[in-house]
Amino acid sequence: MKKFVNDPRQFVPEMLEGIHLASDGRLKYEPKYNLIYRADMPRADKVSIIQGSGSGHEPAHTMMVGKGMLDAACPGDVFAGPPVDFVYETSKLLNSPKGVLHIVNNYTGDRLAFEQGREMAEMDGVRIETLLVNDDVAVKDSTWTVGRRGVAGNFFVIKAVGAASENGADLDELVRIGNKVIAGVRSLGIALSSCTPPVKGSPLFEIADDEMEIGIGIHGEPGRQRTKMVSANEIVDLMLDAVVPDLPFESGDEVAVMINGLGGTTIGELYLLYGIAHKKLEAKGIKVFRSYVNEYCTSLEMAGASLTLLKVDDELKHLLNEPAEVSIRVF
Amino acid sequence: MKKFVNDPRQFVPEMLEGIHLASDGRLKYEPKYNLIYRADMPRADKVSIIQGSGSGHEPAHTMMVGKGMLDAACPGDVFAGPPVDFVYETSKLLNSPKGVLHIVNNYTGDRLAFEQGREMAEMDGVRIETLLVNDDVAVKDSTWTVGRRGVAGNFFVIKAVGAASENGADLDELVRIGNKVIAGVRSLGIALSSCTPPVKGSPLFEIADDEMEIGIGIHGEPGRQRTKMVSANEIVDLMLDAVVPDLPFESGDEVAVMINGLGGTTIGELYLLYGIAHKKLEAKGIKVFRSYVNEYCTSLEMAGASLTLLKVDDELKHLLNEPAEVSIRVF
Amino acid sequence: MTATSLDRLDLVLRTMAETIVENTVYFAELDAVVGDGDFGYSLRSGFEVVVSDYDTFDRTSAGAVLKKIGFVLSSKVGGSSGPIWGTAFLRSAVAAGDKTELNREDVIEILRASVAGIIHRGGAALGEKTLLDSLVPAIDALEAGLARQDAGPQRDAEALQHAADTATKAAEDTKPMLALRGRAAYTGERSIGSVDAGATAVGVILQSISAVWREQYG
Amino acid sequence: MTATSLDRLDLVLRTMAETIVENTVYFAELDAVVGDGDFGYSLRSGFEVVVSDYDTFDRTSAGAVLKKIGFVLSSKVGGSSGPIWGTAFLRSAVAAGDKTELNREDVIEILRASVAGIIHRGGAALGEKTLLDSLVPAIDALEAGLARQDAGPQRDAEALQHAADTATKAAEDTKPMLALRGRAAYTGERSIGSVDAGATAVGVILQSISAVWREQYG
Ligand SMILES: Nc1ncnc2c1ncn2[C@@H]1O[C@H](COP(=O)(O)OP(=O)(O)O)[C@@H](O)[C@H]1O
Ligand SMILES: Nc1ncnc2c1ncn2[C@@H]1O[C@H](COP(=O)(O)OP(=O)(O)O)[C@@H](O)[C@H]1O
Ligand SMILES: [Mg+2]
Ligand SMILES: [Mg+2]
Ligand SMILES: [Mg+2]
Ligand SMILES: [Mg+2]
Repeated sequence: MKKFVNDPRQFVPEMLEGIHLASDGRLKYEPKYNLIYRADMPRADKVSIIQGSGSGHEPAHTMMVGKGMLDAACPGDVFAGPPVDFVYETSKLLNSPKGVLHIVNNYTGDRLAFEQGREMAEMDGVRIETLLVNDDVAVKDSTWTVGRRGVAGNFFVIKAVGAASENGADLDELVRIGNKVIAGVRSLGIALSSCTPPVKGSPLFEIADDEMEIGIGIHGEPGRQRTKMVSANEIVDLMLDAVVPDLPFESGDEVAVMINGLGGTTIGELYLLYGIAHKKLEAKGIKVFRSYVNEYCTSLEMAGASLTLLKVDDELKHLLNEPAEVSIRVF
Repeated sequence: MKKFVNDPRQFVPEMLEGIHLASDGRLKYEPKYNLIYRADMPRADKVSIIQGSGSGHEPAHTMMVGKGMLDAACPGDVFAGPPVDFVYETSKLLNSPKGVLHIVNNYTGDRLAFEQGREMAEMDGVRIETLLVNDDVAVKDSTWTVGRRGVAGNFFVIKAVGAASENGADLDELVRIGNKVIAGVRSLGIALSSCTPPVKGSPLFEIADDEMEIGIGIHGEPGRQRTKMVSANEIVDLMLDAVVPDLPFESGDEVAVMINGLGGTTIGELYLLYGIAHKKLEAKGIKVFRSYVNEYCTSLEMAGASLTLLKVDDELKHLLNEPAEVSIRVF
Repeated sequence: MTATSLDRLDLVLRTMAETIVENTVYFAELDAVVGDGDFGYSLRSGFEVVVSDYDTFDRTSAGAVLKKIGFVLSSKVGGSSGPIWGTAFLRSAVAAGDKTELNREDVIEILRASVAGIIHRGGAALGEKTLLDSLVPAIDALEAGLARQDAGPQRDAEALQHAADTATKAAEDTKPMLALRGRAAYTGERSIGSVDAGATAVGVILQSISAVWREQYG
Repeated sequence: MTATSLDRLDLVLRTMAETIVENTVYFAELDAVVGDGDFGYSLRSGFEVVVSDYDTFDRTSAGAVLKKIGFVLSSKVGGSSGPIWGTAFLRSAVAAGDKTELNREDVIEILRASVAGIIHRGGAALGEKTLLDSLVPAIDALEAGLARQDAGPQRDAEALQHAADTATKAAEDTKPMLALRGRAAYTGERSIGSVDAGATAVGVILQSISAVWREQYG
């Protein structure tokens, strides 16, 4: 296993401690619940925004805690949603008179933990609302009862409600804004390689040297289809052909475009994909409002990328343009 | 080859076009010289700061072009310094009455191209100074005539002179500041895997599943030593034992600490390494002024990480804290 | 000295926990085929605490010990399995209440309560390729076995073995099913052809319990 | 019709360029052993343009065509090889000047000028495991061969073959050397035991030129 790790079972706690120590006091760490939270939260005048989800998707979500983004994240182990207790205790710890907002990626494990955790915290008098993110078009809503998965589009939900909440929006307003983002965001991911959870110590699945997996889930769940590798141009076509008609995004629309790296793909390749996508979108009459090219939601060191489009209006444009502070930064 | 690529020989141009298109007009692209430069440069009241170097180290250096950082970058192909012409033409195009600053990583290819390009541009009346970055302690200065290599510490040189130049510093002042950073910055890198240049299509070198390369160069040049993989704690010890005594960094010093990913290592692992390094430094009485945990200077998708320490004084602290704008961003 | 019901419950619960810990990698590998490979590790996070701390648990009643396990799972187990198995134990604790002696009907009632908890929490129906697909037929088999009037002194052990075999068989029968729950559901058609991890785990656990029971109580 | 000096120069330069393009991967692999593996690809970026555009180059004098190649290399070849090979051609162009006939002494003078250019640009000395370690002995061998008074009509071809063989041998002799220049230098002791990529390339190029020369001019 080509990883920097001590005891694999301490991987998540040791990573969280690093985030804490790197934050220069801006983030607190509660090891009991894998909890990273803003040192200046909870506050009586601001809704607390909490994300759970599994680890192994970094920078999502523990490195997205900060002013204008998440107030807390309490991830489970690598690729496992958090235990119910983490959700319950985090909700209580971050309780605010303005309420608590749970942002949950639509995976069974995350949903179940957040539903049960919410029930328990509500019994203790915490006011909670939930946003279910489900941007992955690889999974069809109608066929599977669990519905579409939440993947990299999650970033836009966090960014929009994080900014609005910083500006004083109340819980209902955040739910409205969050659901607007969710209604307008769509993603598709393509994997070129597998990945190795530290505790497992071997790759999650096998994939031949000349193969790729279309519609991969962010935990290595197989996607829609496995095919031969094709050129970057063709891959962008595959992504756009899946994502654009789904909403649909139409000529005249303005969009935020994200090329998200799954972990093992170079930023150079992500920009290459972005350039292709940008030109193809403009050719369809879809105007790029803002670009996001980086790792946002990874599957450990998996080689691959996802494309996310978010339809924006003036309100969302304003919120996306607002400043924010997170661990993951260049300067 | 698990890469998003069309024609491998067009990898660099297509990546650069993506950077250009993602910049929303802030960066211009001149394909003839692989040149990415600020749309608002050159300016009569600001020194132009140029970096060459090879490609394959992204975000270094084309994605580090922006306000408060580089004004231009004209990389060569993957892992090859730029042709002389790129340096010459870029220096002329970015010419300013306040002069031009070349930032060169101390590799033979880069040095030669920048020396010859500078000679040629000076004959055309461009005023040029050069900063040679050589932070890699893996290579001993005395033994090899080429001297120590420039690696991830380059970021701090760019950040400091970029900020100073934005505040109006003249060429001599930038040379002084740049050399202060160079005098106080030291790095060591460790690779866990090889990497595959797109044109080559196969890994640069072989490395067994349980081996690591200590003191790797950023182009896959073998390092000081190849050993069995050890734990993250031991790896941080190896890094600190090489870097700390080199300057030396001493109890009472304040430092900027960078854990730089070489491309294929997850940000989670980088934070894990950071946490360990932070604690060990504080135990030595060395105070962390600011943390940098991300990819700054990669070797394509190589798994691995480097540690960089920069000794800071009030002037450098101020310059590091100044704002900057680059392609590579989260928001 | 004959074993009390609580002794027997201890044996069952310890065996269950030990079996899960021993099969961590196997269970994870089953989940990796069409799911995300965390199942075994997730369960271990909780059940290894059950193994190591069992002696410290409040065992004044069947309900007390089941509840404690439910709490441990809620605080340690992530993924879908945390809420599902946690709720199963919490519901069975309610059904067991403060009983210190469990008759055969009590056992079935407790097991049915755990199934109701799983359904409440996860919303799955039979045939959706989940652990319910082996757990429910196994409980049916146990109930039928325990109710046999013609049985000799080995009735319990035989019923347990019958339940375990039913679970093992039922787990095999999840192969042709299309996964409609958990992460395996995302693979659609591709989930067909391999067994469900949860259903298989139920079979493995019951086989262990049956073997240990036979050894202890013949 | 006998070939002019410029025809012969064309043949030599085209053959050199074609040989480099054909050996791209081989040269890169040599560089990957202790260097960074870009050598063959870097050279190709320039010499493939020499191959494809040669007919359009100004060939009114030896100096003109050498200068043009120097410019192409400066604008296309990255890595250490761009400045090194570029400077070599630019210096040889100056030495050749506007000559259209080259005698044997001119050829040696032009080659010596290229060596001076390489040393000026790269600062290497003999024995530092660079292309100089095969190029310089090869030029010495060529000079000696061309100067032999006892030679028959094949004197040029024989001298060229002698130079090529000297380069091939000299490239082999770089094996025990410690690399002190270019990226290979960073590997220190580990550079010992494999040939230098640049020195080997010189041998390969000269062997090609010698073969083609013999075929054309016997
Ligand atoms: N909604 C559900 N209801 C009941 N059992 C389920 C449900 N979803 C998944 N399971 C069971 O859980 C097992 C997988 O558990 P685990 O890997 O922890 O969950 P996840 O799917 O979140 O990765 C499956 O094999 C299946 O038996
Ligand atoms: N300073 C130098 N002077 C002369 N030749 C050199 C020098 N440095 C490297 N070389 C030659 O160049 C070859 C490597 O070329 P290339 O791969 O393009 O350079 P780099 O070392 O920058 O990757 C070496 O094999 C050696 O023969
Ligand atoms: Mg899971
Ligand atoms: Mg090179
Ligand atoms: Mg699973
Ligand atoms: Mg090289």
